[in-house]
Amino acid sequence: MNSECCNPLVPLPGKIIKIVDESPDVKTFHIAAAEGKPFTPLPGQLGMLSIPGVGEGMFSITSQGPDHLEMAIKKVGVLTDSLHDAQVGQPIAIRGPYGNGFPVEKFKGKDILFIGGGIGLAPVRSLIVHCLQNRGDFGKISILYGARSPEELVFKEDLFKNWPQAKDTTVYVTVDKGDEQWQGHVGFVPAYVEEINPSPSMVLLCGPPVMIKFTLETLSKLGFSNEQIVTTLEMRMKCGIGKCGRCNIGSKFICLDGPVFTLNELEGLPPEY
Amino acid sequence: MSDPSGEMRELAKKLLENGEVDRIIGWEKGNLWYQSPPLFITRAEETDRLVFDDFAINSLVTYLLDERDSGKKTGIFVKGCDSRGLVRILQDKQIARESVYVIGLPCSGKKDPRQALSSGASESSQVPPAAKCEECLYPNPVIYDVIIGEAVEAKAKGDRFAAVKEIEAKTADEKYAYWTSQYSKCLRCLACRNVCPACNCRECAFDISKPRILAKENNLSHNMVYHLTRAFHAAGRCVECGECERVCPMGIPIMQLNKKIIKEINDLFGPYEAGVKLDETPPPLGTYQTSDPEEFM
Amino acid sequence: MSVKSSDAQEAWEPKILAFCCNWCSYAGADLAGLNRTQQPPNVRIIRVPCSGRVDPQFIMRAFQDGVDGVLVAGCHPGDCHYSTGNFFARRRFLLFQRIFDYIGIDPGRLQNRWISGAEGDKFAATVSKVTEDIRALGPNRKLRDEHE
Amino acid sequence: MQGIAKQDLNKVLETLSGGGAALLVPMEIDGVTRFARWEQGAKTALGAGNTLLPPKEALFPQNEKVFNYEMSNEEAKIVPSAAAAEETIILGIRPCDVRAIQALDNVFLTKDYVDELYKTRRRHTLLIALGCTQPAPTCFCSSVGGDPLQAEGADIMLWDLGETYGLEALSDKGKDLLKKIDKFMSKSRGKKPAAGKFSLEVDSRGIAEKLHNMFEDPIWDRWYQKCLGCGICTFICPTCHCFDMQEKHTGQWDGYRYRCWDSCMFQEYSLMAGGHNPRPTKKERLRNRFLHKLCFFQERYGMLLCTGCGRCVRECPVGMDITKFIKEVSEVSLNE
Repeated sequence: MNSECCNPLVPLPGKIIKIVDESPDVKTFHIAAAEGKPFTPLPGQLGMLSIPGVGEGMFSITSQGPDHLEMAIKKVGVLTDSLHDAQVGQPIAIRGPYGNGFPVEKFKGKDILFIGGGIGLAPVRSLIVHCLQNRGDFGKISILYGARSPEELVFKEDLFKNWPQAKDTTVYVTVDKGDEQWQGHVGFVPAYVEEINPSPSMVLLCGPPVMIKFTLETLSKLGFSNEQIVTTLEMRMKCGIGKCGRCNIGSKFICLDGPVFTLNELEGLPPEY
Repeated sequence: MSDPSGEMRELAKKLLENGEVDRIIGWEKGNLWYQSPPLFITRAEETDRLVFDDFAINSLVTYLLDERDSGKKTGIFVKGCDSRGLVRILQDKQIARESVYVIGLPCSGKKDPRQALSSGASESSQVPPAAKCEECLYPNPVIYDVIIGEAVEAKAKGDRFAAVKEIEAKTADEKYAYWTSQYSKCLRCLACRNVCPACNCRECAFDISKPRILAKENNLSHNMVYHLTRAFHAAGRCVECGECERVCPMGIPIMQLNKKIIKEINDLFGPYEAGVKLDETPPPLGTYQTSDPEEFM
Repeated sequence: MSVKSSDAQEAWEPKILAFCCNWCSYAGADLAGLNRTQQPPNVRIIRVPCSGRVDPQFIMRAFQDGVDGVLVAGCHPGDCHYSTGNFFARRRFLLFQRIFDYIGIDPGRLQNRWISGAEGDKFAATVSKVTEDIRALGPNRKLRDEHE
Repeated sequence: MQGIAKQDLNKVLETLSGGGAALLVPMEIDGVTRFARWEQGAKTALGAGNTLLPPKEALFPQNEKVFNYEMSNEEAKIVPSAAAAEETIILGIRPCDVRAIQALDNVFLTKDYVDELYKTRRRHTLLIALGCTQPAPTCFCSSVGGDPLQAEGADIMLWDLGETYGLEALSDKGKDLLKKIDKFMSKSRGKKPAAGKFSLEVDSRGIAEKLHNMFEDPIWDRWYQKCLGCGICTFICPTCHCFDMQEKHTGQWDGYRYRCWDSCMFQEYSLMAGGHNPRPTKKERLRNRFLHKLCFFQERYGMLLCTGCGRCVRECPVGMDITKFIKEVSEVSLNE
């Protein structure tokens, strides 16, 4: 929480201390406040990043270091355009953490299947990183990630170097459309899930709404129960603290009661996301 | 004026039954006696809800924009002023002429529900005619496939631009004080834009966030730029249906700016009546004459 | 571009924004510069492809952000590089001046002039005249976005 | 019950606004009835039923600066805006608007985060409610659990007894305030007037539970088409609390972030940067507004978000009538 000032809508000043190009339209920004890490988020929690004078947006915190936060951001709008034009050292403002984060207890001791689509891998990665840092607490890990094309794959270093070497961790990467250099799997995520026919006890899923819809169908076909599936959603957000009224699905505010829901909870809400 | 609702229901029923239209837009009685809100029907048996009483004042033509890509054919009832709005939308090529079956209704003037409430009347005869109907120039529809009822005498009396001239006669500071006191009331609810047949863009400039041409902040400066910009976009295209001023919850005299623009365009570029003839001549600001007045040499 | 109101204490200098069409009036401005003709420094020029490109939105935004006068300069009717841009502009600004007058803003604050690429002197003369006109009208407070 | 003579009203208002308190009373300004600061000689509109613009403005203004910023190459300097802490008395507020403020209190003051700007204003605001003896044709507070003559949550309750105003303190702050105008008060034999008859009445019991299962019901297809998608209903509603956050430049490097009212009926309300909009057409938006008023808010805060003030019924240009909607919902038979 922002300590010295009491209005939750007022952010902390900070800076971009590092920028990593993940793909032509995704960059990972390392954010630090004046006195180090702005706050310590749980896996799956969000932060409101803004460039004063340009705009403010809610982004997942994909990972963190001792004195910085990392946010992977796709170039889609007014604020993200400015962020992608920004240099290292760009002053920003940040507030958070927001959202309920992943139910880590539910994943403890279980075999886990992480499914990510496009930029949806960013929030999922925050739990993958947590699991690999506390490897003993978790069972077998399989990571299935899909992007539209090979150049749009994000966190390539993790996907092809770090994660495959981790203990009991298998990584499946697919693209909707390959190119000459691409030797890996080609196909949509839902089809690839069916192909590898996984049998873990917990699934964490995040991606564009259409991918979530079809993957959920595949998972139920493969016999997964609602309790085993957890997803994190995206809605337009302005306040981040459950007041401005716009990120609701039914009576739940995604910024406060979400963005993470088990499939059970999600099915109790109106299908409007 | 005899009540045409019987013929309206019969015609609507026939159109729906023989599948000539997919839906009908008209008016129905509302929950309160002074309300006749818009009605959308797709089934023949619902046509007996159609009415055309004193409070059927809403213009229905802007609803055609909501389904402009649906390929549906709509049967729509239009009064004189509404029909000019329809010509506006057709001339701007927002919908195809064959996607509409137009049923014209000559109109001898309607009454505004809010006036009915504020005047404390208990029945329609005690309610004064709506302001926009007092200045009506085109009571008979200018475009229709069929007409129900006989033509009606236009009852606009007096000088159409009387109120405009009153404002013109003020000093600059008086004019600015008048308009700023009006525009500072604006809530930015956008009702005047959403009801205007001339505001038929697919994506309105005010809704675009990149570039954000108008701040969402409600202050006098932005409110004035909103109203001036909207009036300018409608310049030469406004059909004087008066709906913007009627729906404004704050009573801002929006038409007094639109009428001023019409007066100036008639004076500068020759008389022009928007939305009266469905032809190819572009509205005044969409064309030019080499002989236009010259003040910039 | 925005101007601070703090400099109102010193002797007030009119701030004028000029939209100059690339093919004629901007060339005229260049020529005025080349000929070293003297003109007041109060005008800031924005180059536009054609006077027809100037949107009323730009002009209102200028007045919102503290400009005291706007000049829109374009090619003489018939000379337009796009053949008809200035004809549309002529109608637009004839109407716009009358709307400003109707709202209570002195139409003198919005001036238009046709200046060809060869009329460097006319450009300088126009700038001087507009500057004097606006100086006579004084600082503009109307339509101003008072955000303090 | 105590009373104040009506002809002493001006003196009472004079005393209340003494000591620098901002006394807001219903007034008609440029044809619009709203709550505005009372000054000596100002004409009040106490007898005119509820105002067009609700007193919500006083606690949740249409624009409000959140913080000023000053950017430089090195840092973003952020200066939070201090909330207005001016003593405010809202006199003549109707019971439906007092209930609406309780709804706003739920939103801004509870559930993990407190909105400081709202809280500061709310703490310095006293509510002197005026009971309604004759409900307007569009009023329906009794249909949504409201009482036209009793404003639970107000500091002082007033009733128009003809020649005098009967009054009663409902809170400690109310009692203290009454001491200030003690010299105008007299023992009054009058008793609380009987409530007038409502011309608009519907049965809204169980509406939230029923609507919870009607998300896919065809009722929505019958209701949304006539909506214009404008913001009248939300901007004059006393309980609507949605806001947008926007940036404003005051210079090349400095400016402020402000929040301003926003309407869920606007097209860009939930439009996301990538182009996805969970509520793309008027149908989803109207459904979301009615459900928020009559179902979601009840599920989240335990009270309806409609207090029956009737403003939207009165001002909607296309006669969108929430009471007719409540009636139609009660007639729908859910065949589970």
